[in-house]
Amino acid sequence: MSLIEVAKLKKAYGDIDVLKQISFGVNKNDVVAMIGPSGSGKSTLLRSLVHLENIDGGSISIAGDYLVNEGIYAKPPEIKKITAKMGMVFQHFNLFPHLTVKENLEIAPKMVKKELSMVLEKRSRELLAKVGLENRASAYPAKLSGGQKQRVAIARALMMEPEILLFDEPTSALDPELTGEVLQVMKDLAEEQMTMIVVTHEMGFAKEVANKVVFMDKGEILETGKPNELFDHPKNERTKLFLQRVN
Amino acid sequence: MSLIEVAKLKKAYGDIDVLKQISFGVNKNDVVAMIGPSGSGKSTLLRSLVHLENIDGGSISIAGDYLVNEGIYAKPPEIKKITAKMGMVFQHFNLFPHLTVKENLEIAPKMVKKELSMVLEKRSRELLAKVGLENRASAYPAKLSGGQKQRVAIARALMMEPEILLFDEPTSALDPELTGEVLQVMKDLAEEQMTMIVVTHEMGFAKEVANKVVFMDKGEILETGKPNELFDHPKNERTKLFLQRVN
Amino acid sequence: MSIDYMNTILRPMLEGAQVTILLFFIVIVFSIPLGFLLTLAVRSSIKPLAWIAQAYIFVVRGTPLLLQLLVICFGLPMLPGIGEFLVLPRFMAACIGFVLNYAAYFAEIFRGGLLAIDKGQYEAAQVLGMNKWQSFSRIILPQMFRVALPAVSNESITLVKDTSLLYAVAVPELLHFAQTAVNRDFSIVPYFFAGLIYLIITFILTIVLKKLEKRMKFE
Amino acid sequence: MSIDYMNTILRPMLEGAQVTILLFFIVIVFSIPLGFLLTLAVRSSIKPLAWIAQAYIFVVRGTPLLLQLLVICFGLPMLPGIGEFLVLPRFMAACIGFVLNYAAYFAEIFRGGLLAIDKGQYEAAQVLGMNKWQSFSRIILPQMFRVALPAVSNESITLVKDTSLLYAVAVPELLHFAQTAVNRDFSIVPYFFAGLIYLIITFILTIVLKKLEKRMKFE
Amino acid sequence: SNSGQAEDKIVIGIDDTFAPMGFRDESNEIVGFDIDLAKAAAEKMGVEVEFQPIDWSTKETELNSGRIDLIWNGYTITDERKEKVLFTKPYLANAQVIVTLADSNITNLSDLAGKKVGLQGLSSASDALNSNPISSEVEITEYKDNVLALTDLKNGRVDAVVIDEVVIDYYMAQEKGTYQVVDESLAPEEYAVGVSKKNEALLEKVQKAMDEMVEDGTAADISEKWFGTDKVLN
Ligand SMILES: Nc1ncnc2c1ncn2[C@@H]1O[C@H](COP(=O)(O)OP(=O)(O)OP(=O)(O)O)[C@@H](O)[C@H]1O
Ligand SMILES: Nc1ncnc2c1ncn2[C@@H]1O[C@H](COP(=O)(O)OP(=O)(O)OP(=O)(O)O)[C@@H](O)[C@H]1O
Ligand SMILES: [Mg+2]
Ligand SMILES: [Mg+2]
Repeated sequence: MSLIEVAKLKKAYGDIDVLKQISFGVNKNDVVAMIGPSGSGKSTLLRSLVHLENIDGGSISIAGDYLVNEGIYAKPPEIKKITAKMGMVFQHFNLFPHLTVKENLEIAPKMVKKELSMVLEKRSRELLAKVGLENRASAYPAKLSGGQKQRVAIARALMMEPEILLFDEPTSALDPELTGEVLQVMKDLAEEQMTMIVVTHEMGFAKEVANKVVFMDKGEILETGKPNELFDHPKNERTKLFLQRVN
Repeated sequence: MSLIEVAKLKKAYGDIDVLKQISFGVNKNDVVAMIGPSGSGKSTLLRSLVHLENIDGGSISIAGDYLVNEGIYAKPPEIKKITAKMGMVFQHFNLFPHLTVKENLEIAPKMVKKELSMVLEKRSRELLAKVGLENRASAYPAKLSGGQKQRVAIARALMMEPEILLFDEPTSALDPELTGEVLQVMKDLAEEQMTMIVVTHEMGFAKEVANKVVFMDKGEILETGKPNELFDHPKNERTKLFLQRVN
Repeated sequence: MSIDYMNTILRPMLEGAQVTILLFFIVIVFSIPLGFLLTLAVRSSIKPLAWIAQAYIFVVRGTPLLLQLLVICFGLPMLPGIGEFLVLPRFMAACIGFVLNYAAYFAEIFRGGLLAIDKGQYEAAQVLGMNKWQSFSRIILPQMFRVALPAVSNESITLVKDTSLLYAVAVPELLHFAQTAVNRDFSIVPYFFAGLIYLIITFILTIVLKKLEKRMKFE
Repeated sequence: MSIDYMNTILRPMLEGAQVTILLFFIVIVFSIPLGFLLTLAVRSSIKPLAWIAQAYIFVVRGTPLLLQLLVICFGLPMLPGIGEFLVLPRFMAACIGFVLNYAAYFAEIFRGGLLAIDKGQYEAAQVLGMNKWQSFSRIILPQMFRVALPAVSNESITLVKDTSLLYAVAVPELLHFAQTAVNRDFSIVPYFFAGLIYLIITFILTIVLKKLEKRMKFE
Repeated sequence: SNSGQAEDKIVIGIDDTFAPMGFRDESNEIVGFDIDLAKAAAEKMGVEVEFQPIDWSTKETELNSGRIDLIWNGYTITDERKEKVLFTKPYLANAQVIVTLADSNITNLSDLAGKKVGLQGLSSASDALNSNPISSEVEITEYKDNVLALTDLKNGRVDAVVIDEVVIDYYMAQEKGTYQVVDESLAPEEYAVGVSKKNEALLEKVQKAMDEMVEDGTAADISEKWFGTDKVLN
């Protein structure tokens, strides 16, 4: 059974169908790259998984539990338990500006899981080391570069020990020189077998790291495949057009 | 004799030498592409030509008249007459937000040259047609896209009928989809034999349109040449490195 | 409550409101240009002028308007020697006090407005050949006013309410007449009418200013 | 001017300044939380509550504080029936008037502060599993206060000067004693001392608030 | 007048909450004993008169500044004031009395000890109370005008008010049964018209008009109208 199972997911804003009966699955240890033109619904799909958006129909199940089953959402405590399995990294980092890097990492597990300070300190130190920022623990976000901020955001998501990590264009707000360091951290995570869904415009990353590419347009998944297949021999006309334009 | 002649130009901010004894010339109908890493002094050089910066030493002459001769500036009315031969287009357009497109074009010639409204209206209509914006004459800048703004800025500079047009990264504040329309207008100008100096990161444009490329680094001109020569067979090590990085 | 009674208490209050409105317009008309001159003085390259302007703004903004009114109305005439030439008609003294006070506030607002204008605007004007005065009057000033307008609006609404301080220098206005009626009739109703009149004035002013702000949006 | 004379006129004024300062602290302590509750009421999903809060803010901000003080101090006791239970000690009445007034202003400031906080902050907190109360108290509130602080500072300085309105409800404060001395001695000097005391208070307050703002910058 | 107006006009400073000497009637007109007296005097002097309501606490300042020519509104002669202004001869006898609510148990001066007493700020009531030893034992609140002080007496914020006898007589006639006056009064005093020290000529003119009005009975008529008896001093 897939770790994430989405079936006939529907979402509309007023008259506009943003997601039209989308179905797909993600297996454990998959790294899924989600590509497609602006407005195709990639962010909405990702946000629906963590319940930042309410969907209008269809089902989402995570690790076997239904977050929403044929349009009916689970009870709030259940929802909480299910979404806790996922972490999310945003395009604009969304670090808490009034907290230091260390506090940014520790506040959620401290308040939500009531974990001990000692445990949290050890974990935050390890994770900051992992993203190469062990020496910035006491800095405020305002003092970090974009790339550093995004690496802190990744570490913060990891502090909650999620099984799945979602990324919504993690590098598109960064200067080109700074995307490298963030992509490196994501590569490391992929190598450690973290299950990830990454909405991205970085075709290089999609080719190198993902084991599955999903192409979306106008609220539909038009094509899914292994990176080489999809990039080198796209079957769908719109996929072809899109790949031409971005290259 | 060159249209622009720069000799031993020196400029420092405090202890930092931003321009170190720079010399170069631009002939009539030249299209010069100026490239180089951030902070190398490209903008400062351009701004010195139109007297937005005061230089500390050296000479600048435009069409045979000294703007500054061995560190001594000409008298203010003289300076005005000389700089009037140049128009400048900025990275951030710097349109006047409280004036319509038409007013943006006409205000300077009306106030500075006291030209007649009738004459100005004809010229602004022609220039807007030239940059493909004849139907936006009465719009305010806030209602224009970035590419449209930059085209208005070019038309505004042309209203003063300059002999030379300077561009400081005219497309780098634009979304990639919008750079094309601005580059097209610049190509058209090049074909009409306008003398231009263009600071740019658009290597494509530099290759296609420029007849001369200048590579600057750390306040010095390291290499000058025809586009094919400089891009395909750079002589200087730093030029090579820079070209590798941007491609 | 009879129509007659309403008429009795409203008539003097509406007369008082005329004073309020008159003062409002006088202060706006004089303090905005004066405030602008103060801004120029603060930014002036003549250092002593800039210092004096700054000190003036500091003192005016740091002390109550009420005190300033008392000083101008009753304090100045006590100055030895020149005092007797400084005895202004009460309403004029109040106007001068308000204008001098509001000018300092407007000066701060305009200073902020100028700071908000991009350096590129000055540079574009210069490269197009405009001289200092041309670029200031045609490019910078209109933008500064647009940026400053919301703050100016806020300040004008405060001004409407501040006119109630007139009663301290014995210029009978809206509030004074309300209080006279309250004391005479031993009823709180006149206060409510006064409040209503203030609300109507500030409400109308708010609408007018919002309209103006919309028109100045350049879109 | 003799030391003795200075002593004579300064002593009561400094006593009056104590009242000023006391009022200042009382108003700050009570009106900031009350203003915050008002902000919550305005944003509440219970529509009638939101409307009442909005109407309250509109009325308070649209009428002079002076009028509000007069109503609370002298108007409420005139209400038929319940009036006799509304006779508050004068200073307390003044405090209530100031608190109710300033709460409305602070409410508007906080509302603006909340609007300035990026939606992404709420989303990040939610995705990290925090509940509404946790994310509001630990993530949103601290940022809101930081954003609102400059406006709160401005408002507190206005408050210092507004304390001079106490004299209208017969609570003797700084300005009242200055005026007594001016009348008695036929000299403008006490006004200057009063101005000086106000300047010192606002100056110290400005410095303290700037320090606070710096500390809240999170850099 | 140095108040900028023409020579044939005098400006009289009044407290328009000081019934029955000068106050506003139901139609907001300024009326009162002093108003009528001043109008009659002006007629005799052949000048126009304008009544300027002022904040009573700034009256001498107003006079000194020249914005008003006369203070004429139950203005008590005191030694302190004599140093600052010129007075006409007194025209009315008055006393500063202590007023309480009708059911109060304050019956003499010494009962005031430990009580709250209200009065109009910077008035002769204040002088009268301060020159009495009891002042050190009471808590004094200064109001902007008499009416506010009386209002607060009714509100219960003060236990007694020190006020001009003529004024409280008027109010007690208006509102019977509300107030009572303590038998023991603080100080007898007299009202006169105040003139700027710089303007002796005006003082003479006013005095002359006053004398005439006393002679020909105009003053007595006005007194009958407002007090029911002839209280004018001669
Ligand atoms: N709150 C909203 N209200 C109305 N329409 C919305 C809202 N959020 C998103 N949309 C619309 O839904 C569609 C899908 O948006 P979405 O952000 O999911 O696209 P996307 O693929 O992430 O695009 P991008 O690459 O620009 O981020 C768009 O047409 C967008 O305009
Ligand atoms: N006003 C100034 N004060 C101090 N240093 C300055 C100032 N303006 C520019 N500099 C410095 O001068 C150097 C050259 O700046 P300049 O803007 O000319 O570079 P550039 O080649 O245009 O770079 P970019 O590609 O980033 O625009 C830089 O090191 C810059 O920091
Ligand atoms: Mg998106
Ligand atoms: Mg540059």
